[in-house]
Amino acid sequence: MREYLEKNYLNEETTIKSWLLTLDHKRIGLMYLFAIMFFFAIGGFLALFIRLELLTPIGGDILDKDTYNVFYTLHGAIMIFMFIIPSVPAAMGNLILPVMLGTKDVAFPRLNLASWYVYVVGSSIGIFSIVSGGVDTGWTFYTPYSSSTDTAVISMTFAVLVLGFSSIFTGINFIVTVHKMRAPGITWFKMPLFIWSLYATALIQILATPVIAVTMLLLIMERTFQVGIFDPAMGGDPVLFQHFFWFYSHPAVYIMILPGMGIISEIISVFSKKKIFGYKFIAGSSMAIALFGFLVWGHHMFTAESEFAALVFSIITYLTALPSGVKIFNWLATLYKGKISFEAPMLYAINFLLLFAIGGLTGIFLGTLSVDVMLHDTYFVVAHFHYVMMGGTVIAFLGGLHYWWPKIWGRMYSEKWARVSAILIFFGFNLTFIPQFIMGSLGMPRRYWQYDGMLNTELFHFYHTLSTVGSWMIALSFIIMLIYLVHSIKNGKVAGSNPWGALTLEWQTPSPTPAHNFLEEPKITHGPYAYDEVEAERTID
Amino acid sequence: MFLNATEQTAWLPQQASTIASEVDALFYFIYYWTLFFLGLVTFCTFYFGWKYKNNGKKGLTSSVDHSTLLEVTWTAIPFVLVMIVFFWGAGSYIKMNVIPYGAMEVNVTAQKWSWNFKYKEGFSNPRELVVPVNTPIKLVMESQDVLHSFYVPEFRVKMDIIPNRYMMTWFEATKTGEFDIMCTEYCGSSHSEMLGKVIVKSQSDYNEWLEKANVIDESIPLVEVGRTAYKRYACNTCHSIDGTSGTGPSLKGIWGTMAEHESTAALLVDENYIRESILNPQKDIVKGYPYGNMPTFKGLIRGREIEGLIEYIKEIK
Amino acid sequence: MSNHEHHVTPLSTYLIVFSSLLALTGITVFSAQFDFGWFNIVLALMIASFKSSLVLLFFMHLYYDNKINLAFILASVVFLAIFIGITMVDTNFRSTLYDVRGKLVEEQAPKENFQKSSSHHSDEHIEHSTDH
Amino acid sequence: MSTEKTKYFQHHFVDPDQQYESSKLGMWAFLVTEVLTFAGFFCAYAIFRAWNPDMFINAHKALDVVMGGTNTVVLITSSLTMALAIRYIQINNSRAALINLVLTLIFAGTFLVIKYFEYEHKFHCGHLPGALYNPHIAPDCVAIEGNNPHVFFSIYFMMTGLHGIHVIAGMALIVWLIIRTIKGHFTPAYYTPVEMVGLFWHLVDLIWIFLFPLLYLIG
Repeated sequence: MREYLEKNYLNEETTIKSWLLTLDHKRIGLMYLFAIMFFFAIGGFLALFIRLELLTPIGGDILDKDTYNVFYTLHGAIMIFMFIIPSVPAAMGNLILPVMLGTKDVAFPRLNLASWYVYVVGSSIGIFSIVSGGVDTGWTFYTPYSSSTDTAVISMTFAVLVLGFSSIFTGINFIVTVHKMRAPGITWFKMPLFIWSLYATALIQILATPVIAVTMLLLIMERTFQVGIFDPAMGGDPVLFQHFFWFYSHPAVYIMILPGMGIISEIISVFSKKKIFGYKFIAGSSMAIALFGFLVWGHHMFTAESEFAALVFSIITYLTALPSGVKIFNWLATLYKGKISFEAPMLYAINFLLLFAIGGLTGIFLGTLSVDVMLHDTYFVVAHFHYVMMGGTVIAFLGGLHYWWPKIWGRMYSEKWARVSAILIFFGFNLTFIPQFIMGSLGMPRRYWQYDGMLNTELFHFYHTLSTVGSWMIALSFIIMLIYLVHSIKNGKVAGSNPWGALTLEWQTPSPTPAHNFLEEPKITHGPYAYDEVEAERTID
Repeated sequence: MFLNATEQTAWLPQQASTIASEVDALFYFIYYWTLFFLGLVTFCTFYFGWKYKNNGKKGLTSSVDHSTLLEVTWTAIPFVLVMIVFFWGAGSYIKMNVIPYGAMEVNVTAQKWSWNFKYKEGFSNPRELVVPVNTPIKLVMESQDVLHSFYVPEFRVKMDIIPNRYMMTWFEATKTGEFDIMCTEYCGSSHSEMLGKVIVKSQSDYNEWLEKANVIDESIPLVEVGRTAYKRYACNTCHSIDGTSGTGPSLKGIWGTMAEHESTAALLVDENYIRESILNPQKDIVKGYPYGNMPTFKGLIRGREIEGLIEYIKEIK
Repeated sequence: MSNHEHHVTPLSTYLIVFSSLLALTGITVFSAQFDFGWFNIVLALMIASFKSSLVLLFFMHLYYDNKINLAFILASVVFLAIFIGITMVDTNFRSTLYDVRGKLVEEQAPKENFQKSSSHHSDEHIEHSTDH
Repeated sequence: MSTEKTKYFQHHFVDPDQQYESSKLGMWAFLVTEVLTFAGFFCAYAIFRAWNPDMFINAHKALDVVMGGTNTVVLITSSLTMALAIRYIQINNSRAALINLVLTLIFAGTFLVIKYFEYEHKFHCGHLPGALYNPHIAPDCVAIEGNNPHVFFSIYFMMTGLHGIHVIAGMALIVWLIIRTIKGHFTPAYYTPVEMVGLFWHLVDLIWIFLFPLLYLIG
C-alpha cells in the first residue's frame, strides 16, 4: 500500500513533553539520531581543521600546537564515544529492532529513555570539558601523560564513564528483548541478521563497557589521589593502563563494526532480491567475532608489552580476522544470480564492501609483528582505522539511514542526489585516506602538528595536500546529504509501507510506523530472506 | 617496488639496516596477496552487479544459500596465508628483539621534548645519535617523564620508552648518511618537534668524530656555542626567540629584565638566574606558566655550553 | 516462557545453606592461620568459590531458574578470568626474552655486563650495568 | 501466578510471566556488568600482588581479621534474611517478609558501622591510598615493610569503597521495598522488585565473600 499513515508515532502526540518523556523506542531512537548527528557534525568540523593545519609542513597555519592537540583529541573522543558507539545500536537499533522482531517495544522502555538521558548528561559533561579548555591526551588517555597534564582530563574521562552507562542500558535492553520478546514464529535462526549483529554487540556492551568505566575511575583516582596503579612515579605501571583501556576499546571496535555488518547483510540481500548466502555462518561469525574480540586487545601494544604477550596476541588476531574476511565472501556470493538494483542504500553497501575490504586487508599488515613495529603509530594506522570505522561503520550507518529513511519518515529522499552523494563520498574518502597509507609506511608519525625538516617532508606535503582536498569532498557530500534528507522529511514522495520490496517484518507495517508498531498482529509466513519463495510488491517505482 | 631495492620505493623508505630487507620482503608479500584479494572483491562486485542487474522482470531468485566446497576453500586459503604471515612476522620480530652479543651500547634519554644520547666514553650528545656503519648498536633507553617512542623509519626500528624501566632495542646500520629519529608516542604539546638524527659514519670517520666529540673546541666563539646548544638541547621547542610565548617564556629581550614569579619576588635575569633555570628549573616558575614542564639539564649540558647560552640570550633582543 | 508456578524454596534449604556458609567462613579463617605456601591463595579462592556457588544456586535461585541466567553469570566469570589471565601474560613475562639472551651470553662473557633488571615497576632505582 | 494480570503489568509484554522473566534476565545482565566492574579492581589486585608478594603479606597485617570476619557473618546473615523475605512474599506472608526486610536493613547498617571503625583506624594510622599514605609509628599501628605499600591501601580502599557504595545503594533499595511492602504492593502474583533487589543484594554479598579472603586472609 502506497500511502502515508496519517496517525503515526511521529504525530500521535505532538507536545514537547510527549517527546521528552516518551517511552516509545522509535521516538527514543530518533532523539538519539539527532543527538549523535549533532556530535558527528562537531567531530567533522574538528577533522576539517586538522586537515587544514596539515596542508603545509610547518605548524601554526591556523592552529597553534596546543589547540591542534586538543582538536585531534576531541575529534577522536567525540567520534568514538559520542557518535560511532551509539550510532548503529542506539539510534538505528532502537528505531528498528523491536519492529523487526514483531514486538511492541523493547523490554524496558523506561531504561531505554534513561539511556538517552544518561547519554545527554555524559555528552554535556563532555561539552563542559571542551568549554573548560579541552583535553590534549589523545582519545586513548595514555598514562602518565594523562595523569600529569593540566588540561580537563577528569571531566572528559568522567564523561566517558557516564556514556558507558548509556551504552550498557541499551545493551541490557536489546539482550532481553531478543531473548524474551520475539514474536511467535521468529526462532533464533529466523531472526534477521541485523538482529543477530545487535545481539552480539549488546553482549560486548555489557561485558566490556564496565571495564572502561572502572579504567576511567582509576584514572580519575590517579589524578586526584595518585593511587599508584598507573602512574610510574607512584609505583604504578603505564602499560597496565593500556591493558585496561584496550580490554574495553578493542571489543568496542566490534561494538562499532558488527551492527554495521548487520545492516550490510540486510541491504545486500534486499537489493539483490536474493537469499543471503551462508545465513548460519554470518550469524555465528557475529557471535564468534564478539567472543574473540575480547582476546586480542594486546595488538595495540606490540611495541610496549612483553614479546611473549605480543606473540600470543598476534596469532589470536589472525584467528579473529578470518570470520570478518569470510563475511565479505558471503556477501559477494549473495550477489551471485540475484536481481541487483542500485538505489542509494545499495551504493552504500558496495562502498562498504570495497572500503571495508581495504580496511580489513590492511589490518593484516598491522597484525604482523615485525611489520607492525614499523607501522605502529604512523599514518598507516590512522588510515587503517578510518577505513574500518568510517569506511565500514559510518558508511554502513549511512546505508542503514537511507534504507530505513522511508520507514522512519514515510517519505523518500531524492534518489538522484542520494546517488551523487554516495559516489562523491566514495571518491572523497579514498582520496583522503589512501595517501595516508602511503605516508604512514614511509614513516609519517601520527599526532604530528608539523612535519617540517624530515627526509621525506616534500612527499609528505604532497600526500597531505591530497588528503586535505579529499576531506573537503567528504564534507561536500555530507552537505548535499543534509540538504536532501531534511528536504525530504516534509516534501519527499510518499514511500508506502515497503518501498524496497523487502521481506523482514518492519516492512509489513505502514510507514511511518504506528505508535505500537503494528496495526494488527504481525504474521510470520516466511523467513527474512526467502526471496526464493516470496516476491514482495514494491510500493515505489 | 622490488624486493631487494634498498632505495626508497613508492611505499617504503630506503633500507638502511640489516633487518629492513626482511621486514620489507614480508611487507610486499602481504601487499601483493592482499592486493589480489582486493582485486577479487572489486571484480566480483562489479561483475555480478553488471551480470545480474535487475532487468525489471518479475520472478523469484535462486535459492542457493550455501556451498560447502566454496566455503571451505575461501576459509582455508586465507587461513594458510595468515599463518605464513604470522610465523614469518614472529620470526623477524624475535630477531628484532634479541640483541646480538657484543653490540655497542648507547644510552638514550628521552624527555619532553628532546633526545639525549650518552656514550660509554663518558660524554653525551644531545639530538644526534652518531654511530659507525655495519656495527650492531644496542640502545638502552629511559624516559624522564611520559611515554615516548624511538622510531627510525629507514631502520624499521621502533620501541616505546616507558618511564621507570629500561627499554632496549638494537639496529645495525648498513649505509652511511643521516636519518630521522622521531618520537611516535604522543608526549605533549611539542611532540611533533621531538625529532633527532641518526648519523651513520664509516668506522674511521666515527673514530675521528669520537676523538673530537670528547674535547671542547675553545676556538668557537661563545655565542656560536650558545646558538648551537639552543638547537641541540631543543630549547627551541618551548622557548622562542621571536617573543611568542610557548610552553615556556620567550627568550627575546629578557636579559637584564626583572622576571615575575609566583613563588618569590621578581628576580633579575642575569648569569646566575639563567644557570639556575637550566640546572634547577623547577625551583621558581615564571608567572603564568605551569609547574613541572621543564626537565633539568644537570649532567647533560657542559659548563661552556651554559656560558654560551648566556652569551646567546644576551644577543637576542 | 513457562507458565508453571514459581518455585518456593523450602525454609530448611535456606537454613542448611546458611549454616554451610557460616561453617565455610570459619574454615577459611581457620586455615589462614597455617602457611601452605602457594596453596594458601588457591585454598582461599576455592572456599570462596564454593561459598559463592551456594549463594548463586540457592539464595539467588539459579538452581531452579531458567538456565540462561546461569549462562550469563558464568560468562561474566569467564571474561573476568580472560581479563586477568591475559593481562598477566604480559605483566609476568616482561623480561622473558631478555632473560633468554642473558643465559645465552652468560657462557661467553663476564656476568656483570649482562644483568638485566627484572622488576621494572618499583620506583627504587635499578642499578644497571650499562651505566658508564 | 503467571497469567494473573496485576496493575503492574506493562502492555508491551504478552503476559506477566514474560514480564517477570524479562526483568529477571535484565537483572542478571546487569549483574554481569557489576562483576566486570569489579574485575578491573581484581585485575589490579592480582597484578600488583604478583609483583610485590611480600609487601602484600606485610600490608594485610594492618587489616583487622576479627572485624572483617564479623562483617562476613553479618553480610551472609543479611543475605539469608533477604532470601527469606522473598520466600515469605511468595507464600503471601507479607508481615514476615517485612520483618525480614527490616532485619536485612539492620544488618546492612551494622556492616557499615563496623566498616566505619575499620576505616577510622586506617585514618588514625595514616594507612591511606596513594599520596595520602603517611604511616604513623604508634603502638596500635602495624609498621609495613616492602615496596609501595600505598598501592595496597589504594586497592583496599577502592575495592571496599566501591563495595561500600553498593551496600549503601542496596540499603536505599531495601528502604524502598519496605515502603512498598507496608503499602501492600507485593503479592505472590507480583513481587518482581523484591526478587530483583534480592539478586542485587546477594551480589553485594558475593563480592564480599571474595574480598574478605583476598584482603584480610592472605599470608
